[in-house]
Amino acid sequence: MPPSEHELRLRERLSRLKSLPLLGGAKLSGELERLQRQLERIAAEPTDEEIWRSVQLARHEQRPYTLDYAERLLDDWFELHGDRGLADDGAMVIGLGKLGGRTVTLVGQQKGRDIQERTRRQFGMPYPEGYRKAIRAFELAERLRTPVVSLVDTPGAYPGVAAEQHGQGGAIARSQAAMARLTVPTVACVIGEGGSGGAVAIALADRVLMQENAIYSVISPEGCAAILWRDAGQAQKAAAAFKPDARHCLELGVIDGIVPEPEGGAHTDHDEAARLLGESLREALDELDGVPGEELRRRRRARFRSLGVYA
Amino acid sequence: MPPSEHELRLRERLSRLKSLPLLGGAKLSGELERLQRQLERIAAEPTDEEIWRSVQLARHEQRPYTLDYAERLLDDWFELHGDRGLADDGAMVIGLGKLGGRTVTLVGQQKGRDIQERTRRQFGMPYPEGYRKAIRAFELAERLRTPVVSLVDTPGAYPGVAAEQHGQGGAIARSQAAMARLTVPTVACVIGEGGSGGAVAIALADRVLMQENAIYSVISPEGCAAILWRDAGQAQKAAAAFKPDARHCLELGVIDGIVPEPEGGAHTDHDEAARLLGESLREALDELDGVPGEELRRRRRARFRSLGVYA
Amino acid sequence: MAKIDVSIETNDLPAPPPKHPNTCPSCHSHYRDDELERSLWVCGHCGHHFAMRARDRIACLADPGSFVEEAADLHSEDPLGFFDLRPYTERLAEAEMSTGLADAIVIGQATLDGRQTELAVMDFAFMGGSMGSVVGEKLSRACDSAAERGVPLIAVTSSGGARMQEGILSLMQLPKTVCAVEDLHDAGQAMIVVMTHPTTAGVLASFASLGDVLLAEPGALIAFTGPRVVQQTTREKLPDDFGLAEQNLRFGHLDAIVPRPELRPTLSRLLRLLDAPQ
Amino acid sequence: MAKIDVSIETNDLPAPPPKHPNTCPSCHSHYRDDELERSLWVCGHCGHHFAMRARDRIACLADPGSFVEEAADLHSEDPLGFFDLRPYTERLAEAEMSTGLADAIVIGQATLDGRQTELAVMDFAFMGGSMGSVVGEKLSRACDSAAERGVPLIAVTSSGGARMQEGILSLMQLPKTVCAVEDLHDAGQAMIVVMTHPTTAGVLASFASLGDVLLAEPGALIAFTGPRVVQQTTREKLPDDFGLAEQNLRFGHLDAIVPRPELRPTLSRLLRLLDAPQ
Ligand SMILES: [Zn+2]
Ligand SMILES: [Zn+2]
Repeated sequence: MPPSEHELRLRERLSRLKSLPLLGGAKLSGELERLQRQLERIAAEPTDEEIWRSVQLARHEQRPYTLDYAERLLDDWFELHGDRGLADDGAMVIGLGKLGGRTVTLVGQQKGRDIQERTRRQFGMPYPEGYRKAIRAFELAERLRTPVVSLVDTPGAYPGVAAEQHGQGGAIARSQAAMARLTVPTVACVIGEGGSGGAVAIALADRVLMQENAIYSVISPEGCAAILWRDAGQAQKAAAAFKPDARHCLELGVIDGIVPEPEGGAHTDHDEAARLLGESLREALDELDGVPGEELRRRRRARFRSLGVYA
Repeated sequence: MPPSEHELRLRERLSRLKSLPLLGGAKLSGELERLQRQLERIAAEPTDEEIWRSVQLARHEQRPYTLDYAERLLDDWFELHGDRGLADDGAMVIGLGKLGGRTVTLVGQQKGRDIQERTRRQFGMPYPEGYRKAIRAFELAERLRTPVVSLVDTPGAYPGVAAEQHGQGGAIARSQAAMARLTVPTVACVIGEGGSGGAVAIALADRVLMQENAIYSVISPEGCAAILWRDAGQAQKAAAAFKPDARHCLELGVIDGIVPEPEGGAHTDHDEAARLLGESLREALDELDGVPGEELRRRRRARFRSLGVYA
Repeated sequence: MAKIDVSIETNDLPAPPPKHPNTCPSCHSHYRDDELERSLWVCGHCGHHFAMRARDRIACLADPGSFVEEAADLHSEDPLGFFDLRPYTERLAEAEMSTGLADAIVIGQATLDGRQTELAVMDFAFMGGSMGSVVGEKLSRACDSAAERGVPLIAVTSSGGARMQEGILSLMQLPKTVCAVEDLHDAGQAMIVVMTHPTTAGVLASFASLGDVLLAEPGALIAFTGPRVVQQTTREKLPDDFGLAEQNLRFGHLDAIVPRPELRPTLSRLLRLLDAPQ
Repeated sequence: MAKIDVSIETNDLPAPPPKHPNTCPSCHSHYRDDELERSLWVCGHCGHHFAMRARDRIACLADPGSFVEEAADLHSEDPLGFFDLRPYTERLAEAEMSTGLADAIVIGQATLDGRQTELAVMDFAFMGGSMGSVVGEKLSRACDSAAERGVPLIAVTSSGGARMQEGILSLMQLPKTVCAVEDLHDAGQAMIVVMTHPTTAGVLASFASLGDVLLAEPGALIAFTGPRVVQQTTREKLPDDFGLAEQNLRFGHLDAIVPRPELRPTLSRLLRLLDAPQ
């Protein structure tokens, strides 16, 4: 496979950095190192086994969740609650906090750690109420002029009778529309499972990142296998076919960058995973600093409108 | 009582019109006649009996309701449904139609004519879902750049367990806020009972009118009597004290004009009542024509922010 | 429960085909082709709305001779080299052969009772109306065409969801079409959506729900997650009209259910309303 | 049913006063004045939050000596010449005598942990915290003061609803305060609302619900229509926590319930968040 555009951009940036006198000191040399690492990762096409390992790590029971990151990354973290209509959906977390001195509005799906919390949070699958809660947070961010940080981690939107009656499809559509209207900087990162419409509902951002072992997909491997191979057991084969891993998403232009995880995966060291995530989020926000709101919105829409392959 | 400011303005306008050569022909002479009639009505302070008669006529079972006016006044009337979240509240009607060639978005409370319809429409008392339906209509009007016509006719917002759980207070507040943000022309008319928060929720308009026998009040006469006189039977006395009739509302600057009804009240002739209402609505919209949206909004807020009497 | 994907309903749809496509699945009345065409593919006996092909729909809505197709030659690529039981390219070729369409949507300019509009009509016969890159791109171009020409967009949907053979790119058609509709709205133009059976998953969770006016055909399944997956996942007892247009109307998600014979006059009325001088 | 007014809860509130204002209505513990003051008027035994006067609240929230009152001399007029069992003017005079306040709200500038803010604090002791022209005007001026100074507004609510003695003008305080908050928001400033017992009817249905962050004290009644009227009107069986802050949080209407001792640090944290350079 020829080097992707992204890889070419990275290589160019890398050589530019290398030829600069290292006045920036630590920051710049950190940047160098980071790019080098990222490049090495991208250079190699992941094998089917590596893809499947990502699927497993993305779902790992000890993987850090949105609130684990909020507590570690955000000073003065203050969780907000409720959709102002019907419920406070535990599968969707919103709140305010300071990321490196800058107040941001956080939106993220939230799984549970033990069985009780999992039930309360519907295994990270939001109801329409959850997406309305997210919309409220987007509108708050616009009013307060804070950037939005969105952490994606859901198997999908909740599939139930009440969820359908309360308008699951419309809520997901309107959550995306709310993001498409924002004039504040927005960064999304898939930190675990990016499952279909329920995930993209909060990922229509200026910068979309994925953690190294996160997955982002139109359907779960099991669902895909059940439909196309008529056998949910063929999940590994399905995953290899539709390639939900970060490197392929980057290749396809769906995401803008990969956030490194600690060796062995984010679950092995929550603090280090948070540190690495925080670095990437701050860097992404720094890049968006100073861009006028209308221009941010125009570019954001143009970015998503460019996605797709046809002839 | 000295002549009110409104009366003075009317008198001035009347004398100006009288001194004009009648080039405008029918329209102008109709205008003259209308002002003359309005002046006569205002000139006389209504008696306690007249106030009570308004209370009775405002609640008359044969009084025309929102849909009676929609069908008579709006060409191509098309009713829209639903709050896009939970329900389609029958006590709140929204839709599109043409008023004299101009597409408007209609929002109005709706009572029922027979017992079955009354139950279905909760006697014209909206749930929070009804106010969210209205908010959706306001947002649609803003998007389509159509003026809003709002017809107020409710004893009040629905007082029930589910209504509270679904956020009645917040829904009423946000409906007003949605109107306060609009940059399209808005006209509200109280066509029957303008009952408290449930009424004002859809009446934060550039022009607020009342039909001659409509009432607009912070509490029903019965409720007021029960609280202050500890006897709901003192309703007539309460009404005389807090003066919910159109003339007093005009006097206090709460409304901008009184829409005449057929002799004997709107219920005696729905077609004529609709004709008179349509004339006033069109006139109000004509006055707002050409005012830039931001300026409309600024004036609208300034108008409501000026209401109140203090020293 | 957390491991079951819920957003794609392709497997559920369509319902097992009746013995013959002209046999009403509801009352089993049988019709000749010309009978069905004359009745707008509505069962004269029970009112069942048969699926309607995109070109037939356009012929019913556009003034005769007024339709000018746009982007007719856009074809899907195969970005993932996707291969399940058969290669995606083979499935595409077969769908094109059997439907005469390049993909699951047809867009273009038209007039309806003399009023200019833009049409975007999906076709379930092309791979279950699934939304891949071409559907997303053509819907977006329809938005742009409507915006440039200053006319409303009428979108007729029929879709089982995203086209999973295009992997994550099919999911990206959700935000893509959402952005296109927002651009249309910012240009001051309206979108009327007509949801026909079935309108599910990714299409419902993106542009279809963002119409300024949302209409549906009677009996259409309109659900993010279809009944079979809901049942399998939650073991809940489903209401009789679960996910149908009628339930959606009751719960506030639709503006009106419009039987097919009334659709054209209804759209004509809405175009008059949207056309009026402000 | 249609004839029962539902929007004013003054009649329901406050609950019949206990034998002595310093006796906890919940667990009947009794406290000396200085004990209550030291515990921020929270029952040390059961956690019941006693009503708190506006000046005490301000003393608890504002940095010592920082509060500069605004519009202190605004007084209600009697636009209707209202007379029920007694003239409105007499009720006003009596309320002013007994509370030392000109009306049911106190507004002004203050700092909290050194951060500039605007405070608007209602006082239930003044005619049940009812909102008439003065409350509406002062709340609006607080919005303007916050906007002009570029600082957030903290509003502490406690109200039985609109002041019906001012008739329709009291109702007009709803849209009036809504417009004021919208102006504040357009000026880029935030409002934090602290709902205390009770926050009902007109105040809940206007500015109080429009806070960017909505906090409440434990056990506060927060309802548009209070339990007595709901019960009388609908004959429904009411849930145990009907209308309480706890129910409101569960149903998505509040951001957090904050016990009184944590209120100041919570507000301080929020001011830090709202203060940050963008
Ligand atoms: Zn049939
Ligand atoms: Zn106690």
